[in-house]
Amino acid sequence: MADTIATTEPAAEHELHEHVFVPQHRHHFETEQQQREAGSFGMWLFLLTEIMFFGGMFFAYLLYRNWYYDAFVVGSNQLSLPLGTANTAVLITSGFFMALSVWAAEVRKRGLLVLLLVLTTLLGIVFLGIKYVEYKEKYELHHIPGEHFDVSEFVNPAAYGITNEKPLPPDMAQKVQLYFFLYFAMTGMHALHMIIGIGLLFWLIARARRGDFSAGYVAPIENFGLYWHFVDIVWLFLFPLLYLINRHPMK
Amino acid sequence: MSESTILNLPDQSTARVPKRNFITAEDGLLSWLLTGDHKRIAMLYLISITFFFFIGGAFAGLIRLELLTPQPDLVASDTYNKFFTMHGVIMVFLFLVPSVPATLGNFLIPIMLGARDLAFPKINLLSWYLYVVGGVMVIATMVLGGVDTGWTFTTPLSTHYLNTHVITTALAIFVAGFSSIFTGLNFIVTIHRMRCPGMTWFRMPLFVWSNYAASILMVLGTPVLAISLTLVLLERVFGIGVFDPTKGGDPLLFQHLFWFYSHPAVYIMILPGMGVISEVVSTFSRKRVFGYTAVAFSSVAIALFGFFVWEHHMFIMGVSNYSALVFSLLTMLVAVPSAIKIFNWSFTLQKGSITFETPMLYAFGFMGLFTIGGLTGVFLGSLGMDIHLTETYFIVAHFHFVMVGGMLMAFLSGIHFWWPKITGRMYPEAISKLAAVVTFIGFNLTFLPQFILGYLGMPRRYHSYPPEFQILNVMSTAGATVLGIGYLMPIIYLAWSLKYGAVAGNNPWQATGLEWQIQSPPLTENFTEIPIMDHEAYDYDWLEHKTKQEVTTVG
Amino acid sequence: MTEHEQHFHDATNVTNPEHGSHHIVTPKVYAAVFVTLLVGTALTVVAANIDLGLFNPIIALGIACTKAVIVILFFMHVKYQSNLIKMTVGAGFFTFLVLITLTLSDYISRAWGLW
Amino acid sequence: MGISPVLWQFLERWLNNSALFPREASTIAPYMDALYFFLLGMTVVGVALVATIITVFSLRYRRSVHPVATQIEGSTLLEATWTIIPLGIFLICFVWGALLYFRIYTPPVNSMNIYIVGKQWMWKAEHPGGQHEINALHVPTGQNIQLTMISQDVFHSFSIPDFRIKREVIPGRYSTVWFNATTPGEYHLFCTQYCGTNHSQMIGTITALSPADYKKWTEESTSGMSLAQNGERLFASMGCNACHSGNAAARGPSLAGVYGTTLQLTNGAQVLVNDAYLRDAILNPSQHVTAGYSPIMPTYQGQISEDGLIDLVEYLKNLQTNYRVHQTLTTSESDQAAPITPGVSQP
Ligand code: HEA
Ligand code: HEA
Ligand code: HEC
Ligand code: CUA
Ligand SMILES: [Cu+2]
Repeated sequence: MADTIATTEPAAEHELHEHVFVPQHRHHFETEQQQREAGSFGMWLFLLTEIMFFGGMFFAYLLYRNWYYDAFVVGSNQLSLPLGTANTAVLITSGFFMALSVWAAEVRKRGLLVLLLVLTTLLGIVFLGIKYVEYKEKYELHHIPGEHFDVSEFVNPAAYGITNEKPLPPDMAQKVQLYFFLYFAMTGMHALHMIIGIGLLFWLIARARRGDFSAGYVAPIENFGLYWHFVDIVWLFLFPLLYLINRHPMK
Repeated sequence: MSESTILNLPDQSTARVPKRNFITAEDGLLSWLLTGDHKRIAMLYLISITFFFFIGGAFAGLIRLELLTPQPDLVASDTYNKFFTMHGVIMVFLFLVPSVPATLGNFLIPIMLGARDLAFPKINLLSWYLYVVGGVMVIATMVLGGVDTGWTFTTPLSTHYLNTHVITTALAIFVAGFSSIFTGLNFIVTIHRMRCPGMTWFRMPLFVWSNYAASILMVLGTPVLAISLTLVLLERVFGIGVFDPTKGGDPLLFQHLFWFYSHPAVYIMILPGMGVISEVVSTFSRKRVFGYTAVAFSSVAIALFGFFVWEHHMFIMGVSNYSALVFSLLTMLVAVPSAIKIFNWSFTLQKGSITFETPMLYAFGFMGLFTIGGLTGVFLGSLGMDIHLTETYFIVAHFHFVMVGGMLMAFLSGIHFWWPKITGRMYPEAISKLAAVVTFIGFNLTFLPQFILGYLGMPRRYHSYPPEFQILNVMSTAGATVLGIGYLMPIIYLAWSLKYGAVAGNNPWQATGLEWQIQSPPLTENFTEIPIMDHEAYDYDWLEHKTKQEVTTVG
Repeated sequence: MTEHEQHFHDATNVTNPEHGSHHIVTPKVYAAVFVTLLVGTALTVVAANIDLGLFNPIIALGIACTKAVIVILFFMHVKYQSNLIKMTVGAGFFTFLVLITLTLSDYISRAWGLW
Repeated sequence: MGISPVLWQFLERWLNNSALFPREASTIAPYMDALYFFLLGMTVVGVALVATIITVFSLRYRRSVHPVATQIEGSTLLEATWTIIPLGIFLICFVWGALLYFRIYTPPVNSMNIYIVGKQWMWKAEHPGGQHEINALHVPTGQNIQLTMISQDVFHSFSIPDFRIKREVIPGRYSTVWFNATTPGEYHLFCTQYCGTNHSQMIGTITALSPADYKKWTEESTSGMSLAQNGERLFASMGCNACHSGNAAARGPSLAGVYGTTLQLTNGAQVLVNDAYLRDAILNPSQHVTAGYSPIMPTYQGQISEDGLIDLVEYLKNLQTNYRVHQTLTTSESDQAAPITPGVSQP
């Protein structure tokens, strides 16, 4: 019997880790350290699935962009560069505050943590607001793929007062719809992730105010940070791929 | 101990199933529905997948009944199409993918690793609820009128040419997919992070290795299925044209994405079963698995290579001939690790001390049938041959050999093997042996004729067929009846054994795994104290040594 | 009981090779990363407005990848994490690459090619 | 035996009418069967091997004769053997299969071309002479026949088991397969790709006729107009000849003899003009603009049926000189049917 079952963790063991006892420690983990590492590893695996999820769409984008390059250029130039750039900056800033939040939790500053989380959330909301403005414009111009999609502007840009754009042959103009579909699918999926993230942020803020994360228990903040940064990364790719395909078509 | 069995039961007149165990720990339905205990969740899964297996089986019965005669006489053709679609969807996504991992894996992996639970009990429970939601949606589809895309959702058929409940079904699979992702994620984290002291990677039972490999596939593959189904949904709702050739889309893109998941998925469906076979073969030949490392690594190799071969499902569908060449070559490579496993198991028997209890019979069935199924997979991987065989009954026979002859046999083997651990009681041996033999015979009668049918050219998904194919179809239907009986028997006698089975004791099979060193059924916390693994896996000398000591201490 | 003594409980035996040292990244590092990211964004936009032909997408993607790597390393702490996490991240991108390259192998070599 | 004679008779009839092996009715079939028997041999040997090992060990080492197991760790040599030998065999399967695959999917030159259009749920065959068939196909024996196939809606698959050939019929794209029938007779034609409700009714009969019979059949079933003639009519009525008049000043390139040549495109690529290219040039002209021309050709997507496209393609394939174009141009001009490009000198 003695072979298999021995006493758990000799006390000396604990010196190896900075050991904190917190109520969040689950019974089935041997140590707080084990729990924390399991949590972040799990989060990473989840992000792996997200990579593959977005990966499928990125592949579709890659394929059709190469097949219908001209259409993608025209579609891409329909997007507002200032808004896109601003949104990128907003999102990066939000990510920055998120990173700082993790630090604030680590050094156990409750007030600062709450403040930083609120800033993260606010910027996330600003991002969505700008996205809304962009979507709304597309809607008004009938650029939402589907029945009401209108290609006339791409076939004859001059008639719409667009001078820096080559007219597309009608068969290619139809393919702009594919661009816009991918645009909406990808940014929409991204926005959905943001919305979920913001929901989680509200919950984290509430808990942070209670002081849950300023006593050495930072795992939720840390793991949420991973998620939020991942969403950032997706945007870092979406921005050049969707907005910047070819910004000087006439040259 | 008798000559012909290793079964070692406690004295039945005094033995009792322990009063305190994970089943009796708490009472009431809610205590089950809100449980975080991996063993209870495994039970919930077991009940639900059995339920869906029989629904899927009923559809199989209807399919076979229709195919009894060449004429389209039993049902209309769209009804038939709904039958095989529901059969495929239910069997694959609601039965076979979660079968071994979510039941046996859930139950055993933490115990085998010497842990108290999986890393994320709540996510584990969530995964079951997602499964149930997916299942309910599939049932809803069935009630509302069904879906007839085939389980492969080929575009543009599924996006533009059918007006059945494609959306509900796709959503159902999407949700069930997340259930599978969460199971896999939980396993990976648990295996990396929760091993008990002394439990190094190469001391883990092979069952854990193979589930680990399958989990990698679940985590990396399933999201691609999710996105491909999402695109089908969007295409269906908005008609944008990603998969629509008239709008410039490429319908084959869908197939690439779908099979990028669904080929690895077939390994999700077989690897955990292979793990079961490793445990069973070792236990009933009293020997360490021959070439432990090779078997362990071949699981990982299958998982890795499994991502490189998906295009073999599209060889004649208009992919580039040159890339077909590459994928055919890779398909041949992925077949090798399976061969290694089969031979290693066979040689585990060498110089063993073999007994033939029910789990072992099923394991033998697995080895024979999986070899046939796997080698006929090589037919399909061989480009030229695939031209003639693809989309015929040869494929139907191939995948039933690997999925039913392989995985389902492994599942039944595992259920019988761990039944005493799970319930604390033995199943009745004689009748279960009979069931194993009946299943084996029924299985071969059902699916061997289908190989011939396939070579004759009978297309799959056909509701009526030329009359000269009838005799083989009649054999197949007859076989399916036998098979159905073979599958109904365990349900009955296992239920019976819950109350009347012999009390099993801790280690009826004299097996070495950590799960056998604790009481059956286990306590909620598995171990009163976290064990220390101080020996290799399958170390029968250690077991003997330990048993002797126990006897001396007690005596 | 020699066997037992050999294997007396040593937690490092199991989990340690995969442990990461716990490291708190300072706001200074974060700020540096933040500035780099903003500069990267500006660069992307500037580069996109110059006609570089084939190099435009390459530069754009190059900058995006660099930015992503920086975020992963610092904001997401991978630089300070165990090898396990590094491998996990690697595995994700590797599988994504498999998806891309092998699927492309079909599209590129289709004889009727639009490519 | 006690079997009633009626039942016996029934059984006998049933058995006699059942097939166990498909007929070998094309030149490819023996090659396919050779590979099949090789693979079958591999399977039988492999399964026998595994079964023998299991049985022998089970008997020799069963508990009653071998009560105590001897622990064996493994054997690198043995494991290497059973890694390398199956690998070798599988590689043979790969090479052999690949050779066969390329053989079946590379039509020989000078084969007779028949067009197949698949749609839910019927097959339409169009012979160059203009004969149309539904769910049936008549072919001569002893001649290489190439099928150029396309689907109007979803994926279908054209399968003739007795010829051992099969090829997916794809929406939006031509696919090809070829065969050479050896034995006159009737064979099954199946749609093997699941294509919706009546998938199992999308079947037909392939009739292989001796060359003489085939000739008779073509003469009897001709509709009067060949595909190329239909194409010619379309070429005029769709206004193609307005631009493709073959004159030096025409807005579009001359299409005479273009089939089979290699074109230089404005984007720098070079393409071989085959059926698929011709079809795509009509539907998506702006995606491959011939060097020296501007992308003014309108798209005909949605305006011509697949059958019409086949007619046009067949016409263009046979267009060796611009003589016919000029002829129709003058006739159509007199009808004022097609727009006339200014500046084009009329012959
Ligand atoms: C559990 C599920 C499972 C498993 C494990 C496999 C395993 C394999 N499968 Fe199968 N397959 C399916 C499930 C599975 N398959 C399904 C469901 C479909 C159809 C999907 C659909 O269209 O609906 C399918 C279809 C399918 C196709 C597509 C056919 C087509 O559509 O045209 C191909 C083609 O290559 C293929 C190949 C293989 C190969 C090479 C293996 C290999 O991994 C097999 C390896 C195993 C062995 C090779 C046996 C062991 C070897 C020995 C013991 C050595 C023997 C000795 C000597 C050689 C001397 N399978
Ligand atoms: C895990 C996977 C799995 C399992 C276990 C099975 C089990 C069986 N399958 Fe299936 N099958 C698939 C996966 C599976 N199948 C897939 C993926 C397809 C492709 C679908 C598609 O084309 O899209 C398919 C397709 C398929 C076909 C081809 C249909 C066609 O192409 O037209 C056939 C035909 O014979 C068939 C038969 C059977 C039979 C006889 C069983 C037997 O093993 C089942 C035995 C079990 C029982 C019989 C249940 C027990 C008894 C009862 C519940 C009581 C009886 C009630 C009644 C009979 C009313 N299956
Ligand atoms: C408005 C003038 C116009 C009309 C009408 C027109 N074409 Fe064209 N066509 C062109 C031009 C210009 C090109 C070369 C540039 C290109 O490839 O797009 C071309 C190219 C082609 C080509 C590619 C071969 C090559 O040598 O470049 C084919 C095939 C073709 N046309 C067929 C047709 C058919 C069939 C029709 C009628 C159904 C048609 N065209 C109607 C102007 C026209
Ligand atoms: Cu057409 Cu099946
Ligand atoms: Cu596969």
